[in-house]
Amino acid sequence: MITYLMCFILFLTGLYGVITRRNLLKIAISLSIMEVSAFLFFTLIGYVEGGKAPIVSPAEPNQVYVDPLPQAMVLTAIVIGLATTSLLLAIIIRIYGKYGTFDIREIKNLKG
Amino acid sequence: MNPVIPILVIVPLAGAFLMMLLGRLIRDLPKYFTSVIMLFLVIASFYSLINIGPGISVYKTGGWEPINKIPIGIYMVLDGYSAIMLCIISTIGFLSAVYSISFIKRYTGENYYYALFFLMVAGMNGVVLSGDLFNIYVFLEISVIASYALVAFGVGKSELEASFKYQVLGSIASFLILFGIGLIYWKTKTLNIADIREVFKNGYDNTYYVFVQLLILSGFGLKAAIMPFHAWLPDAHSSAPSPISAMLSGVFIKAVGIYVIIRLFFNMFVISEEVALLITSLGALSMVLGVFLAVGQWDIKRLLAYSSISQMGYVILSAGAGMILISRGEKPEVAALAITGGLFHLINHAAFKGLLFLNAGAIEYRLGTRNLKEMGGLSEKMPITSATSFIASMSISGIPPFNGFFSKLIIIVACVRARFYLLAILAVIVSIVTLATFLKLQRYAFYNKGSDNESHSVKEVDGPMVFSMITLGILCILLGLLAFPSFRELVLKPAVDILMNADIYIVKIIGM
Amino acid sequence: MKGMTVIVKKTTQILAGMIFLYGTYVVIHGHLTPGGGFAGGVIMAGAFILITLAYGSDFLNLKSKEAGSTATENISILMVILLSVVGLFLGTKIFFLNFLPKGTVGELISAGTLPLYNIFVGIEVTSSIFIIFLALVIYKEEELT
Amino acid sequence: MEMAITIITGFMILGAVYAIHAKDLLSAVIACGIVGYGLVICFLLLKAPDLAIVQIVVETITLIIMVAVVLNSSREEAYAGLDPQGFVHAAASLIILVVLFYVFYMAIHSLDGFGNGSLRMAKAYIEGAAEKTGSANLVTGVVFDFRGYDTLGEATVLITAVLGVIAILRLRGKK
Repeated sequence: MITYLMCFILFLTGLYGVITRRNLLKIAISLSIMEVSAFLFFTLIGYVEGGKAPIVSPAEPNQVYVDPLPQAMVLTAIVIGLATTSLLLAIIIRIYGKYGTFDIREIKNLKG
Repeated sequence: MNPVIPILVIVPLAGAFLMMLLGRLIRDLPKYFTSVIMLFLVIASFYSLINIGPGISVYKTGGWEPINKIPIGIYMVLDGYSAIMLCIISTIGFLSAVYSISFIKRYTGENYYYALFFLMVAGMNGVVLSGDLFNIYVFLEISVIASYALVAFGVGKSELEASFKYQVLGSIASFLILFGIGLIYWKTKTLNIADIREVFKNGYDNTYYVFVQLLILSGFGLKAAIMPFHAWLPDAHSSAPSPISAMLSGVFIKAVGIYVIIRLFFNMFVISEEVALLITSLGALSMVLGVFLAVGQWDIKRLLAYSSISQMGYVILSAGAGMILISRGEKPEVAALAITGGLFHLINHAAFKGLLFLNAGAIEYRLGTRNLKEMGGLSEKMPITSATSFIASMSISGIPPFNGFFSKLIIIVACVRARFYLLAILAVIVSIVTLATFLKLQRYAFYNKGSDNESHSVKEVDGPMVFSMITLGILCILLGLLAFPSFRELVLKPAVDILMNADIYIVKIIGM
Repeated sequence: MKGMTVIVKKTTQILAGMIFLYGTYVVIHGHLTPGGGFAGGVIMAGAFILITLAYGSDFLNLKSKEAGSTATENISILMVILLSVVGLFLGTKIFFLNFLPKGTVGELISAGTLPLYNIFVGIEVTSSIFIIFLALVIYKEEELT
Repeated sequence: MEMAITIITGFMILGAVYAIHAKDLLSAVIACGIVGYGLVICFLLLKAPDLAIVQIVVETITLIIMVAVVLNSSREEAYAGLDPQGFVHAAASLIILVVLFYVFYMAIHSLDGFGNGSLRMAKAYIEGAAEKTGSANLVTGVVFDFRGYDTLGEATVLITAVLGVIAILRLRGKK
């Protein structure tokens, strides 16, 4: 039970970072922290006590294995996370090029 | 197992990749290639709408049959409700693809625009067709990432900042959805929507259940720009290129946001009354605040973006009213009427909001400005644009002969019969304020002689843009016919039946 | 971006080949040992990134690299779609069918279409991540295609 | 086992807090690396070797890109000190997060604890999966055969990101 709570605390730290930080790169870092906690949460759910890694070896059949489905989901989610992070960094590079600063207060070009 | 279902997703995907390859060889292949493929998609989706009727057709990818009644592979599900969404996606997609043939000449990097456009359509088709929770998340990510890049396509100062804000909020929403899926998998150990409802039926802890529903609602609610999460919509929709903001407002927030909310809350969750009350109040809140924010805007596209929020409030409100009635178990025919009104308004809003954004794009294409104060007297110089904009403005504010009137009428009648008088009064007030907003838009943009823009050459926009606008205008008028019982039976009734009693959905999928 | 010192270049010459070899091993044995298309593809991309970092952008003609890897990326993803669609057109009309013989578990040629999926997804992931690295890190100034 | 993962998650939280509050951006990026590589260790402890390989290399590449972004721009954060408005903002968001944590704590009370989960959909992926898909590695079997349609979406996400990055990094948007 404690590991799930710690994992959610990590998620909340990332959320806190996104809400309060002014710096664009800090927001990108906080988003990748939230991402890490989501992956950890999925893998914690899939763990089975005393289970082996999900590799079947023909030598010793029918062992107790860890649940492979959350691992497949996290594999997909990691690459989605890489895609969103690289797109976010591309936008940050261009915003730094145009505005000359990472601080969100000076970037308030848009109303509302 | 009809093969149309995977074709509807593969064709736009393969189109995007083929076009990236061939785009370098043949100079202007992408422009016409996109419109041809989107036309094929229109035909395929209308074919699937007609021949699906009240049935549900399940496509088991990979050919994995369920083992003792538990589905193991990913199921692609086509039913009345998703067929309607497919038709909206492909029609508005086709018209904005034709529109952008001449609009995107002003932008550099056309190949990337058309490839991202295809990927966005493929992602939306994937979300609408999938019956598996994690699969909805993956295809949602495809269309969302494509829309991040398309919002920032102009690479100007405000576009980049709008896209950054949109992406940060979108990423938070995706993580909330991931946590929701994690919690659901933790309890039910399965990902198939029908199977999850099977497990949820036999008992759940209430705090857990409400928390999961809140997570999923806020995740997809942010994609649908419901009021507390709407901050990104006005910037993103106003700084995107016009055909893209027509797609975003007309189709994207529906297919990725509202469709999934209605599908999950009717077919997956066992509806509880307090969550239904929350959804209805969120809908009413976004309906009222959206229109009051829209009245004060002077940028034409921000005005349209805010009015999108309030029109979506109508749809959420009617779906929420249906949910309350179902959760209380009283008056099922009034709940069915409310949901019919919601879906009908969804279809109408796609037509007239898409048309309004295309008109704003035509004005911006010719005048280069989006500020209502600098426009004026366009009705003589751009007759077609002003005519279609008049049709769209009248139908969005619910003037009788046009389609907006019928759908708002059904929603208000449903609210009155369900004795939610407050909601009915709010709906009428918002409709009046919407009429005021769009009269202001018409007066300043088209009929106000005051301004001095006679000097530079303002003439009607050329071929493809005019074709799209005229077709959408005709659609706005024809869609009004859906209100009559004969047409409503054919199109809306199957969708409402599936949403009303989720057991048909389960028996068809688990039973198969 | 200029390259690094000679020491780094020399070690890269040795290391990059081995990293790439390890990446291909992980891709090809994806259905036997941990790893697979994504893991191996990312490792192979790491090998290319190491070379570009060590030798700097003036040494390699990066514009053609970017165009070339976009082409390989698109071809390999089209092959993945082709593989999945072949199941569609085969007799049983099922999308993503594993139509090749499954063979005995644990041997190299065993899991039907899985090794082919692994290889094509591996190539596609390698070229995608290499393009993202090229676009983001090396030449932000020049005009892209 | 559970204690080991709790300790590592504790270190990851410390790294995350430092990453958010660090004044120098480069050290913030490195602190973000603590979180990523901590996850690799957790994956190994939770018997997920596939994910450990992918995560370690993806984390390295993300760090390379982030360091390149920081070095090409300003390293120190324009820190305007603890302005009162920021303090109120931080306190308000802290309260919201504590409420969220309490609701999460109440929600997961009724669910089965760490490690003794029963399997439903995944039961078919373990029993006889090796024969059905032919692959000894069950995760690859799930990723490419049972849920191959997801992986097609997955590869498309990566290509969308590539097209997006190239589209955003164009120098002139409009002609």
